[in-house]
Amino acid sequence: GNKDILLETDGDLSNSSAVIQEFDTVMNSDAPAIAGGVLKYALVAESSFQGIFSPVFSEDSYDEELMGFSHESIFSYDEKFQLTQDGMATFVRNENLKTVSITLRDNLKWSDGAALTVDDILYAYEVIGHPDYAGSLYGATFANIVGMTAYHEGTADTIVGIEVLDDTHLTIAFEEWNPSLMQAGGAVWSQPLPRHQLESIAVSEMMNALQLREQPVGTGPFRVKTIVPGESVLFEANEYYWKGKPKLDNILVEVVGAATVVSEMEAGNYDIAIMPASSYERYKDFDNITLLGREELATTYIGFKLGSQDIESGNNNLNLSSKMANAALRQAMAYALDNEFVAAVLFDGLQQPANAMIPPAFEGFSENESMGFSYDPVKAVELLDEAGYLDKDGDGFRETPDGEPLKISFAAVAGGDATETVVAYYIQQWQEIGLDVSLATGRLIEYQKFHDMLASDSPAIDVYQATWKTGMDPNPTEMFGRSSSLNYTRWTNEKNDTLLDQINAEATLDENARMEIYREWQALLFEEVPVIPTFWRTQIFAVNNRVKNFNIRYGATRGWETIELTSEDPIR
Amino acid sequence: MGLLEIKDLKVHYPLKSGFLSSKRNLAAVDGISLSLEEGKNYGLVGESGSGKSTVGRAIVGLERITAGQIIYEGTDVTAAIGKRKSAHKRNVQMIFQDSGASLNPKKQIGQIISEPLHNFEQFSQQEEQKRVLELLEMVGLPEDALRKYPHEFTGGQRQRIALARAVALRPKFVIADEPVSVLDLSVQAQVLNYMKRIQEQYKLSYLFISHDLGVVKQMCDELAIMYRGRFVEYGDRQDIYLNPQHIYTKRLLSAIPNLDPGNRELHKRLRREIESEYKQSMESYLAKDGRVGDLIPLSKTHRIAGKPSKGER
Amino acid sequence: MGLGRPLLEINALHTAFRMQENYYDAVDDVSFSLEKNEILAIVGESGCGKSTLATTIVGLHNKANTRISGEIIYQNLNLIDLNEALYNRIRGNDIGMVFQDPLSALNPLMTVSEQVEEVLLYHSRMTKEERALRVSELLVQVKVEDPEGTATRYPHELSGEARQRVGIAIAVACAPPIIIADEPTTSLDVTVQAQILDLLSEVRDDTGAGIILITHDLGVVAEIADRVAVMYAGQIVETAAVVDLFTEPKHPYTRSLLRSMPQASGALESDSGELYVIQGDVPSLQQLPKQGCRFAGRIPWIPFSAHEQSPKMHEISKGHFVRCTCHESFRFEGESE
Amino acid sequence: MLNTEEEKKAGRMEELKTELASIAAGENRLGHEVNEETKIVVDFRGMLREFRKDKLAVIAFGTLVLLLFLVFVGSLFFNESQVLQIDLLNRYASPGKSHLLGTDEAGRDVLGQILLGARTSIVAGTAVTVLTGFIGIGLGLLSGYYGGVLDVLLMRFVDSIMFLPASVLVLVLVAIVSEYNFFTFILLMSAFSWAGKSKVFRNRTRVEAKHDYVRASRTSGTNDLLIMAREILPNLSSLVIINTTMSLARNIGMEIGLSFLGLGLPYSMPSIGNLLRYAISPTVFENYVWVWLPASILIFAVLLSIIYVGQALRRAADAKQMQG
Amino acid sequence: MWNRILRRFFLLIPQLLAFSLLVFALAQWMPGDPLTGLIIPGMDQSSVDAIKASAVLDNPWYIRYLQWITNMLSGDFGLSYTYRMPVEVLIGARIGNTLWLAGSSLLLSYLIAVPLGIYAGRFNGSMGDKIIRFLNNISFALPIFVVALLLVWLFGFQLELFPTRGMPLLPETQGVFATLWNRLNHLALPALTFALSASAGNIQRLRSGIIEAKQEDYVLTARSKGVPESIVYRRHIFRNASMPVTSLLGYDITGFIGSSIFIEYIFSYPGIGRLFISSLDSRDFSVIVALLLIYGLAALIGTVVSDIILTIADPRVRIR
Ligand SMILES: Nc1ncnc2c1ncn2[C@@H]1O[C@H](COP(=O)(O)OP(=O)(O)OP(=O)(O)O)[C@@H](O)[C@H]1O
Ligand SMILES: Nc1ncnc2c1ncn2[C@@H]1O[C@H](COP(=O)(O)OP(=O)(O)OP(=O)(O)O)[C@@H](O)[C@H]1O
Ligand SMILES: [Mg+2]
Ligand SMILES: [Mg+2]
Ligand code: NI
Repeated sequence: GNKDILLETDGDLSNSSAVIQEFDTVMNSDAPAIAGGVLKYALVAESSFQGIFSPVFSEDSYDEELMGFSHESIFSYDEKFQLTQDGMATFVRNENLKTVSITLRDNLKWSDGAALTVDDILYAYEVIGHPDYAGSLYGATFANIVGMTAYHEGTADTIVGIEVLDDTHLTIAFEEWNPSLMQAGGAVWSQPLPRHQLESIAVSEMMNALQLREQPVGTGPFRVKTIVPGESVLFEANEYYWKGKPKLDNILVEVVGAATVVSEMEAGNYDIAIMPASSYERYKDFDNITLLGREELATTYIGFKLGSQDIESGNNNLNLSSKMANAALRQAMAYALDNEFVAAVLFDGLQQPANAMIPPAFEGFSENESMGFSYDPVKAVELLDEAGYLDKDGDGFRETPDGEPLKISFAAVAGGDATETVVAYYIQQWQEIGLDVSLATGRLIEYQKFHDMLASDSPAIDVYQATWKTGMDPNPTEMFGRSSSLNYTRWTNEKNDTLLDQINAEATLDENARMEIYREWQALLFEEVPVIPTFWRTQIFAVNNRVKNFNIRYGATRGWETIELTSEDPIR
Repeated sequence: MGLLEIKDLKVHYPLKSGFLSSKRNLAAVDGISLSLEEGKNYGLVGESGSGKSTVGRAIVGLERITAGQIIYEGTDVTAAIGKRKSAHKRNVQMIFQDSGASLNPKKQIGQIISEPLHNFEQFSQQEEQKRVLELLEMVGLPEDALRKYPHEFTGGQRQRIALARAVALRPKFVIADEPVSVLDLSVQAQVLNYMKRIQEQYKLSYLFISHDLGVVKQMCDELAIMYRGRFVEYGDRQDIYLNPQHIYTKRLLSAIPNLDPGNRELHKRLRREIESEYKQSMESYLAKDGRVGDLIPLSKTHRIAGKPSKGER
Repeated sequence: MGLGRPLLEINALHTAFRMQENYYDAVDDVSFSLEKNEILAIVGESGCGKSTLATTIVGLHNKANTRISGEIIYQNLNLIDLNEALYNRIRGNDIGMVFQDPLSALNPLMTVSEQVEEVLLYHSRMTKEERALRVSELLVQVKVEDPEGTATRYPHELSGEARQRVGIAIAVACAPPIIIADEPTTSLDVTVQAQILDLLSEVRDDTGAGIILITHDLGVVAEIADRVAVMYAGQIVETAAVVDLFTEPKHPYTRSLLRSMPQASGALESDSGELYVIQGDVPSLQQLPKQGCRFAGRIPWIPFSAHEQSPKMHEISKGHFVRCTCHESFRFEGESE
Repeated sequence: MLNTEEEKKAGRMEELKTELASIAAGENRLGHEVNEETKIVVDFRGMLREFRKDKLAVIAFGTLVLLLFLVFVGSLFFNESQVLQIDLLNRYASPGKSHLLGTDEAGRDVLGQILLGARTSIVAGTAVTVLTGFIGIGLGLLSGYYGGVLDVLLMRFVDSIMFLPASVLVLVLVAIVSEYNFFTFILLMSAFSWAGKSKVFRNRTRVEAKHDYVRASRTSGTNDLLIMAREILPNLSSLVIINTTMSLARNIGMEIGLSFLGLGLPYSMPSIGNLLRYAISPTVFENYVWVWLPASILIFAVLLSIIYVGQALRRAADAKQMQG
Repeated sequence: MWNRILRRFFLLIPQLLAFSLLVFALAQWMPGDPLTGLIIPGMDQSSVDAIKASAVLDNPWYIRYLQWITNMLSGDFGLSYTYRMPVEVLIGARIGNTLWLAGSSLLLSYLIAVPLGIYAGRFNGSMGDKIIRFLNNISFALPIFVVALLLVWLFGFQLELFPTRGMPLLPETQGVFATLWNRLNHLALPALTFALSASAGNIQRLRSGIIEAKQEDYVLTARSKGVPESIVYRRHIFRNASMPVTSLLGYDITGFIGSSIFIEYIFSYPGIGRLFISSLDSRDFSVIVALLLIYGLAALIGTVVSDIILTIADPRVRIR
């Protein structure tokens, strides 16, 4: 199998020479399977999931986890996240014409039995590009399609660049040819939208439509049967699934708090869960479960609010007089954090200190030893002293160079793995270098609220901790683009613009050139510090031993439909 | 002109009424007039619920007066009756039925007796102490009672304490609302004796409220018989006990047990007769709405409500 | 029932309550008998043990903190020895009881008819209809106004008089040979009292029951009783036929009581002087002298030697018993020989 | 969280009692007045004497005093920032020399958190009890004594507060109040529970005010406020004591409950509720007992002894019942 | 009686009005405006304007109140901000669970309280009574969440008798019996938690009610009638003693509301209590407002039920 190499310390800090441990990504069993059965999946979360079952509208990572059962991309991809030809659809790229032609297999069906045609792919583009579209997907990638801008601005009724040939053939023309087109989850949208179900709903209403929440129609091996919004979902096998009816009868997903999931897995109450790294010590030796692991395609970081979004133009404006505007201050805050220590002590090495924004699963994108902040409080203090942040009034905290009191509000999402502890520790470390940092709103903030506060540039937040989920395409334009609404730091920079343009340019189709630009871009981040990358995480899956054929490998072509159980009840 | 004049006194209580039904009033006292002179004792007799206590309480200002006047020494005090300190207040005091309830269980006897002194007199500590001891002695209680609590006394003693409190300000008038009805015979006699003695000493008057005709006879010069908030008959002792005119009065008197078991049957027959007469003719003594009529004088002292009895003289 | 045997015979009855680990006699050496068709009045001041005596006869005391000894002979049975189940057959059926406060003695949540019927339920084999019939009969018998209406009402809807009549209806429902009425008229007006007393004597006349009437009102005694027992501090101090007692009271306590009573009937003295007062207070249960005459302390001018060491009942004339010998030398203070 | 409910129930019970009593009295043609209702008189000193005889009560009281002493003196040895100091190397350290009661998930000293948290809870609970006590008893006295329109209006108001789902409203208010600190917190916790109390005291006052000693005071010319304070209140003293001890127990519990839900006092303060929340994790519950068990025991012991003291006081009051 | 019941219902109207006004006021005070949930961050300005125009914010408060209350009455509670879906759907999916929990909790609490209360009252002073009182005090002193945690630990993880969390959705294929069993199984611990901590008050009330009733004169009357002791207890003592408990039954509903929040939180029970807490966390005000209304209504119904039960059960109140 495909083995990921991970670091694990043995808990002894002085001996930080890492012990190398390998996690399996595939779980198998020779025991005979029972027919059907119900698999119980614990969705480990502190808050509830939002429950929008549509890749076009969903913004919630828990929803994404849930859609893994019910929605499948029409393309398959390989370990390097490059699209391949053995999914529901095949494609042909024409570099000269800058087109991609998509061919669907015959007789594909939605989970409600309706025929799945290329028209549904077109429909996805039409909705995303629609002026009333309320989701967050529309951006440079979509604007890159010929005719999309006109359609988006309402001057055209159709997207001229997308041409439906017949029920199974469609061609998309692009303005620019760029590397994301080859990337899974990249520039070629791979999730059709069921026109037959949603057509009657105005695009502006769609995000709130009950159809997407209660009877979502998808292409995946399972479909939603019953749902308690935010709490649990019961999936049933989708008999129209293109690879044939899945082996399991049902999958029951329930939200389980990180605090209890370990005991629940031990007691055999659930079959599968993504475990909190911070209690690895507790569950690593349970013998009724098998642990699988893979690197998560995400980077945890600390972001600084540096400006605001102009609502009219949608452009991000850097505010040079903002509290965090001084790069020295940001650097000092970065050097004050001992993430290596946190990773080792709190996460048993299952999270590694990040020295760049691109996660290591994308090999070659962030291998630069010289980058990254390591714990250096002396340097942090020096930086602050030099920049004029001094404690003049003797209250133990530094003031701004102008002598104003400097109170920094730090915000974080509630419910992550040991977040409370990490956040409290960060604050403590910042206080140690004389910065008056406190928790914005006094407590950790619930997911939705947190994102709304960031999106609306709430003045209550100066610094925040968040996670950047790259998805399968490491392209950072969305996170750092000048006109991206998801650029929560509101950091803009000429050089950054240039580099992002290069990333999105045709020239970078060459892999080595691409890597080079990514490295350069990351070096810029290191200098400017709009964000401090903190951790790369490992996802640990605990799987009850009655589960057969479970596979978490990126690019694996076999999914939930092949999973079987070997006994009626989970093994305790 | 009496010391205390009560004119057409009415006390009505609002009744809790049912949903959507109109508000009704309960006429606990429904127009009575009394003229009380100094040095005389008055009795107020009637069955339970006839409004006797309400009259007493209205006079000392414990009830809201619906209509009528209370005139003290020639001045109308009706409006001022709720006021805390007035000559009327000071000179008209009250003793209550149940000494257990009328003495604050949380206060020492000394405090209880000195309370009115405190409010009305500007006594010094010693003067007050002296007066309290005087009062205690008057009701036959030892000095060490001062520091004790009410529950340390028997019912009779407590009632004497209440008496001491009532007369502490040397009032001209004391309203005694069934002061002995919860007491045993022997104790009752004792309290009544003290009341008499104090009356002689202080020259005060009692308005004696009771349903025990024996006690009233013992204590009072003039008495009123009450029925449904009105007077049915008014007269001196002679008039009421020896020459009752109203059938209600007669019935009341005949119902009193006779201490002569030898004549039991006779007494019983008499009572039966009056009872049947009462059943027949009580109606005719009342106005159409069941209200007792106004008092009509029979003699200088004797008055009876509504229709004079058949043997009108 | 043996000929000449009284209906109910009580011998040397003691009822003691437990208070702080000690037992105190609230009823102390009480003996008397009750004949058929007789009203026996028991008089005495508050706290002298009248109610305790009544409830002892009916067997209502909690065994856990009372101690009862002596004999209560009814139909050759000593009731004290009966177990609960047997006692339940006697209660209500053979002994009816009327209580002092008719409001609290009736269950506020049950209608009058339910409460009257309940007696019949446990002491007769009547059918439902028969019982209903009997209930209305009883209500007519005790002369409540509007018997039918009353039957369906709840106690709080009735007047005090009607309540007490219902109480009597309950007591006489099974036509028991013995009725015990504990101060049945104390909480009522005199006019009502007279009628209730009439009702009781009618019941006696109709059923021939023996009635024990407990009261503290000598007037009531004079009105209705055939025989009287005077109680003081847990003991009977004098028993006599009613006329004897009022004409020739013997025991100093009886005499004092009679003397201290203000009288409504009878002549009007021109100036009704002071009433007679018994000195001192009734001793409380815990302060009772263990030995000697219990009334001695209240007539201190009588020499100690006039009392008996342990006072016994003495028959001084037929049916007239007096406790202790002090009555022989008793004079009121200031009274000439 | 149930404190307002219990107060409500108490209030409703009292109301019911008076209602039934007034029904009985209204129709009651007994020779005596309304003050027939048996009057329970409790002599406070007698009560204390009785209390002292009650072994369990004395033990409970002793325990309570000891615990309070421990909490208040013990907490002097800690300060907030020191207690909240994170020490990742000592996560879930078991009890030992450096941390007497071990540490929590972030290596914070448990003992310090318990002591400081208990102090906060007790102070907050007491403040709420005192506040609601003053309001509830005060309004109850006024309303019950004066009766009439004032009474009707006040009681309607109290009724309309009692109908509210108080526990939920408190949570909502806690969530939306912008200025959230110790004082607003206490105000919010007090916002509803005074109502039931005032009902209890209003009804008791009404019963009390019907007694003749109050009338006697009035005829003696004593002014109304004095009558309320010096005549009636002393007669309610045992009720005050009992009611207050029980409220105190409930209020302390409620403070902990709110912080358990994460809606208590601002995060930066050590709190028992926070410690107890760790125990939701079965892992912590079973393996890191020191995090939650001492806190539970302490608070349990405090509440239990308050309850026992309250009950013993009630018993003492009952034992000293005397017919006035 | 009908008079009184009718009057009680009439009284409900101003109460409901007052309560809804209070909630409205709170809703106004809550941060955000009625548009929260409709406007999605990142939405472009024109659509924001359009939405804003559709909801008139400049009306005087009473017009807005009327609008608001008609919406609420017609079951339109607005959109949840967290879930971006109609609040009534969110609540609808959960309220059944809470009703089940309420029903079984209250039932269980009476099943515990009544026998124990009767026993302790009847045999007061006995060993059993002492034990019951001791346990009672413990349950008074233990906050409900500690009770819950102890039960989870004991029954869930030590004895492994009951599931400790949630209320899973079951595929229909498993049959009615399995569905019911699943439900009861998952209700066991939460309901027991409530019952254990709520029965304490009722046990105490019942006990003292019985002790009080035992001393009443009418009990003596009943005994003097020759009524067997067990029936004296049943017909006379217990009926009178249960009056306070019955009349407070409605307040147990309000009590349940408070407790259910803790219980659902700890047991991850997908009811409206958990929704309430998570909505408070995320400041999802449209949900909070809707739940407040529901809770308020339940509390009001509770008091009405109490009063009606009392009216039916107690003739003294019924007939005035
Ligand atoms: N505060 C009150 N509110 C309403 N009704 C009252 C009130 N006080 C007295 N009443 C009613 O007024 C009537 C007269 O009452 P009052 O107490 O004056 O009678 P009474 O003659 O003193 O009777 P008793 O002999 O029982 O003392 C009664 O029907 C009584 O029920
Ligand atoms: N259950 C009891 N426990 C302890 N002492 C009691 C009990 N019942 C009565 N006593 C006491 O026994 C004595 C006699 O009481 P009892 O009630 O028999 O007197 P009584 O003559 O009926 O008085 P009253 O005229 O007041 O009814 C009293 O001192 C009383 O305090
Ligand atoms: Mg009166
Ligand atoms: Mg008696
Ligand atoms: Ni003698």
